[in-house]
Amino acid sequence: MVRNCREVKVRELRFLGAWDQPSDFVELTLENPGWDGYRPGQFAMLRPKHWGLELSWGRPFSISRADETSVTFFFQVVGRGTERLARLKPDDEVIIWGPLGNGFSAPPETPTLLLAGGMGIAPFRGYIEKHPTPEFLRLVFAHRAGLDSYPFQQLVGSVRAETVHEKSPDDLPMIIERLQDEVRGAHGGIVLACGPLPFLKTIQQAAREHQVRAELSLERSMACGVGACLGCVCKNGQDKHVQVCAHGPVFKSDDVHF
Amino acid sequence: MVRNCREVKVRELRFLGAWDQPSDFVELTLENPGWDGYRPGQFAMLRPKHWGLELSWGRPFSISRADETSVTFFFQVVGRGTERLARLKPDDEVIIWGPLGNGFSAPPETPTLLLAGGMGIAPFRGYIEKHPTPEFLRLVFAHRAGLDSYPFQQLVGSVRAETVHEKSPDDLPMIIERLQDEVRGAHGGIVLACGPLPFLKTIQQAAREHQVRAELSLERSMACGVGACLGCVCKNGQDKHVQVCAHGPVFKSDDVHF
Amino acid sequence: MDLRVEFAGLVLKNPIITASGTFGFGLEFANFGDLKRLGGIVVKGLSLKPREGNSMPRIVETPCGMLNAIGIQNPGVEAFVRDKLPLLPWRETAIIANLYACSAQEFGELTGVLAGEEGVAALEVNVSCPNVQSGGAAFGQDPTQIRKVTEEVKKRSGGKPVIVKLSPNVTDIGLCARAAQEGGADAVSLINTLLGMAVDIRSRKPRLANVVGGLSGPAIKPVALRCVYQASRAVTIPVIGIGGIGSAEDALEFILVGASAVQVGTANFLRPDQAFRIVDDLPRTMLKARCEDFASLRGSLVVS
Amino acid sequence: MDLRVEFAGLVLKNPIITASGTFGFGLEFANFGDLKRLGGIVVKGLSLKPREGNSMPRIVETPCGMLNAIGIQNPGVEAFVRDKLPLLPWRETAIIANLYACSAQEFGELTGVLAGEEGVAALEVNVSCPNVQSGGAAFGQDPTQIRKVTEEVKKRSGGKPVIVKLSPNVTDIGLCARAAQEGGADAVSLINTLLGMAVDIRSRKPRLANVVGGLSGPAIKPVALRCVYQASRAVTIPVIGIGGIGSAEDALEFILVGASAVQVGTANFLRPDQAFRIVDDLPRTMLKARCEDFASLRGSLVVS
Ligand SMILES: Cc1cc2nc3c(=O)[nH]c(=O)nc-3n(C[C@H](O)[C@H](O)[C@H](O)COP(=O)(O)OP(=O)(O)OC[C@H]3O[C@@H](n4cnc5c(N)ncnc54)[C@H](O)[C@@H]3O)c2cc1C
Ligand SMILES: Cc1cc2nc3c(=O)[nH]c(=O)nc-3n(C[C@H](O)[C@H](O)[C@H](O)COP(=O)(O)OP(=O)(O)OC[C@H]3O[C@@H](n4cnc5c(N)ncnc54)[C@H](O)[C@@H]3O)c2cc1C
Ligand SMILES: Cc1cc2nc3c(=O)[nH]c(=O)nc-3n(C[C@H](O)[C@H](O)[C@H](O)COP(=O)(O)O)c2cc1C
Ligand SMILES: Cc1cc2nc3c(=O)[nH]c(=O)nc-3n(C[C@H](O)[C@H](O)[C@H](O)COP(=O)(O)O)c2cc1C
Ligand code: FES
Ligand code: FES
Repeated sequence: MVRNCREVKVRELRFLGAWDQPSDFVELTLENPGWDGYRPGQFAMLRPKHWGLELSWGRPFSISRADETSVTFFFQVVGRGTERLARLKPDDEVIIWGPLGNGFSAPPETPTLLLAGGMGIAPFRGYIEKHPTPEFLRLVFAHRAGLDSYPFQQLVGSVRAETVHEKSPDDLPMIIERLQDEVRGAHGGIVLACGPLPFLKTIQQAAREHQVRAELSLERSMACGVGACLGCVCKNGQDKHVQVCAHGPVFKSDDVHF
Repeated sequence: MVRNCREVKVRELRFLGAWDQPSDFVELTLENPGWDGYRPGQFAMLRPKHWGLELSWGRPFSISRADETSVTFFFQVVGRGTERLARLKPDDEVIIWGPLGNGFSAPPETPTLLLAGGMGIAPFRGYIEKHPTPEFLRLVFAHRAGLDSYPFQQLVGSVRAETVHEKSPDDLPMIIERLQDEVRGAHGGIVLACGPLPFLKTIQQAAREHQVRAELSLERSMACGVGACLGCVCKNGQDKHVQVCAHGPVFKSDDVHF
Repeated sequence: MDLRVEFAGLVLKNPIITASGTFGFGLEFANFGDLKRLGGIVVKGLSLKPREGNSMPRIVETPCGMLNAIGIQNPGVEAFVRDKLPLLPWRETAIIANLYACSAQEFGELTGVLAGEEGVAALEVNVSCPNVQSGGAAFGQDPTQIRKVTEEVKKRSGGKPVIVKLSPNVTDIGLCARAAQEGGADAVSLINTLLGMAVDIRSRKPRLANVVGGLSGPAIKPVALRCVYQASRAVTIPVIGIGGIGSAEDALEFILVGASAVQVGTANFLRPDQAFRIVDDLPRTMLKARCEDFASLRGSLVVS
Repeated sequence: MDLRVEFAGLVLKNPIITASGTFGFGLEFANFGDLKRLGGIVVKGLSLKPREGNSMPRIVETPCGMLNAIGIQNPGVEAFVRDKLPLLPWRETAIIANLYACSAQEFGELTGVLAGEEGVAALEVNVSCPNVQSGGAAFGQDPTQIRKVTEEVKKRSGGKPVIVKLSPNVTDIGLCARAAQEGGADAVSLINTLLGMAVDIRSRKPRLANVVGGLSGPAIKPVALRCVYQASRAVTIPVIGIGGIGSAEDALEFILVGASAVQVGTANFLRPDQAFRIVDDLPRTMLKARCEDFASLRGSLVVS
């Protein structure tokens, strides 16, 4: 799989829902720059062509799915870049480089628990689609906005899926407990997790405690996305700084020192 | 007439033509922020609301016409600001402050020669519409792009109008001569001119030579548009710096020292 | 919410002051907002005699900023006192005079003209004139000169607060701030513009007739914030933050690193009512930042 | 069109060099363009021993720019020579090592390791380490230190061109450039980043773990252009322009004010093929600017 940087056109931009206005949830479909062979968990850097110079960096997003003609992302509007991305229109041009990073393991015939928190569900859509033995997968999805805001319905049917709704901060202890239980129950298989930092920390701790094999997808502010700027590092198991974009974004749970 | 700063919506954006690609000619109509009492020759500063911080200034444009519900501008795409303006869509919001500056004289029952060069035709549309005695007006329009690119056809009918087409730089001496002749012929009346700097200089010289009353509308890069930054000055008759935005943009021909 | 701030003998309605040279004499903006709502207005730089300023072009837009080389065009201090000051709402809003001169003595004379003016709340000393004696470097780049000029102005200020406006074009901003404090300044304000330049490859000419000019706007905000942080730690007198401030959030950032008030400059060109909008946004932004008052926010940056 | 430039004993295919710290070890970009098409590559700052760099967060986006406080994370000079250099197209493209040390002696040792390496075309000396002896100011802010470090590196460079990279955080950039020249530098490159800062009003914390960081990107281009202009007039050795360069037009602007070549830094983050695109755009942009070759453009700014 060769990485590249291409200018491609927007095919579709769909607003899925809104939560905590103006925090919109958006599905963005672009022409595929030849990435259908990507590995789920990999990501791309996006930068609309007409962005001027105000934003110095592209923005990293998980590749949610890809086929021969298109590649799809899901994102939430949280700041300057995603606000501008949400104003894209069909046929606008976007500069896109990738596929970047390593991606999740996909061992066939292995009980695999997918733990998604919020927008962390994005990479699992393609993961499920591409998995050789999807019947071994199970997804638990923790979310705050309504289910319609996420690419969730598309997954139901192709995989066993359950949801946990965090309606208020009071639900947090319940969710943490659920995650711990789920990880414990995954013993012997593998856990793949993508979500906010506290979510990942909970899973890491549970995986360590119950000796469960787990992989965590990390997020960082990224400038280059290709391992060059050293702005996105985390500490690995040996307490050394490694680039999340190039050595991750997926790390073996034991190999990240939060 | 009270000046103000308002956020108004785009009603329409029309591409009139293109010349020297990608130099598009654009007609932009906005909701009127209560300016139908403006004086032709006055201008406004425009800044689309979703512009970020990359461009530090709004952009000045002559008010081309205004009625109770809308205000119209004509502009050519020449740089970063106009490129972005040309991407506006209906219902986009624009911050607009004005009407700024002084405007042209409009003495009734006075033979009045309007000399427009290129986009310099913009203010004359409203001038002609608002003039108390339009039968005293005559317009000579020097242009390089096709006539369709300008708001010219809209004027024909309401006023005597002639055009001079500069097809190549070779035509320049012919145009200069024509302008000189026109100014000479306007003796006893008044000449109002809007266009590029060499155009205005020719007219100023001819007006001086033939002692014709003339008014020139000047252009400058503008940061504030309200007389505060002192970035847009020209030299007046006494060789003193005065702000084009606040003391102009229209100056008595004798009162500008180029 | 109480937005008042008090420092250096000034009491301001709120910490939002418009910066010199970007808000004219205030009156240019009266159509776009109520001047009385501003914490203060620093007027365009004033010199003893009227000045025509530099030749055109004088301004260039740059990425997230601008360069200016206006050259302190102004009608002279006497015309200001006579024609502008009486029209300003000086009883309700602090009108701060910005002084421009090219020698300590000239600064002294200028101060003398303003010291007795009831309508002037404070004097801001702009030390950016290139000093011919010291080889072209501005006063503001030499701590010894900063101190001397401050002493001179302070001596003749008739008790009005003296604010020394510092240049960021120096190796050690803390030294400059200390020099102002030692000279008796009641406050320092910073930053003035960064020295910059723009050229046109087609004409092969500088884009400013003056060749070099001052860079301002959001582009310089990170530099300004660092300078204000460093200056706040170097002196005990109050610090006024300036540089790229365009929102209430920006203002709070400067207060967080140590500023007692802030000035809004280039952001006045984003739209002419921007300074008023920043005042309006303050309470909401403070709530979002869980900040109850400016006194507790000021300098509360947590550095581990 | 002949895009070659020659200076300081270097012959480059074209004047476009990628800047240290923004282009990794070059290899990270091999997927996005042919490294051999670049005029040169300055690799990430190298120290004698491997360095882990600063804590996270290390980067912040700012208006038209960014702050970084990476802290020269690098695998050490020996790992570079062993693992990276052999993979780079050093026969076709000038590979320039960027040296980071905190004393003249350390710089000397570092130079010793690289002096014999055929694959290294030149040495760029980064003097931005805060000098503990002189109270926290960096070497690069003190002309005496600049000269001393330059002499030390030059002594051990085995004839390789020595480029001293200057910091803009000084009162007089000309003095610093002259100090490098007096120390024997073959060229100076500038500017390194401007010292800046960003804070978060919600957490009340700095946005960089290191509190302060270096500002780069289009925001600083006007300052960089001014510094390159001033340095070019202060020294007779060649000058390499750096700071906010993101297009072929930007590159020509720096050459116009006196640069012999330029470095592209933060613009590599706009898109990973940006440096290659700039090389591609050069001929067209030169035509538009009616510029036949770099020799006639260099320093040809018309100042009346
Ligand atoms: C490998 C990777 C994959 C990602 N995949 C997705 C995805 O599929 N869908 C999605 O919605 N988001 C995803 N993100 C997060 C996404 O990159 C950020 O939300 C986005 O960059 C924010 O840009 P902005 O300009 O809108 O926000 P900014 O204006 O830059 O920042 C706004 C706020 O968001 C926070 N923020 C900024 N960048 C990040 C970041 N990288 N991670 C977490 N918080 C951040 C800031 O701290 C700030 O509070 C991913 C991030 C990484 C590193
Ligand atoms: C009072 C006034 C009324 C105007 N009315 C109109 C109008 O009705 N229609 C119209 O098309 N234009 C008009 N202009 C000119 C218009 O303001 C500029 O074309 C516009 O600001 C360019 O913005 P930009 O960001 O696209 O160009 P920039 O990127 O800022 O500059 C691109 C190029 O345009 C030149 N330029 C920039 N600003 C000006 C300027 N103000 N005048 C001349 N050249 C400039 C620059 O030197 C540069 O070469 C008017 C200007 C003034 C001062
Ligand atoms: C057009 C313009 C004119 C200025 N004139 C003056 C002046 O006369 N006196 C002064 O002390 N500062 C002057 N300044 C500097 C500003 O007051 C302010 O210090 C600087 O612009 C940084 O703030 P900003 O980034 O918010 O603009 C001027 C700035 C601009 C942009
Ligand atoms: C992320 C990052 C890392 C950098 N690392 C180094 C470095 O290791 N050594 C060095 O001399 N300069 C370093 N720099 C400075 C750049 O080489 C360059 O001088 C500066 O960024 C200005 O150029 P620009 O505006 O084009 O980025 C770094 C800059 C950035 C943005
Ligand atoms: S984003 Fe640059 S190294 Fe990861
Ligand atoms: S544009 Fe500011 S004074 Fe005219």
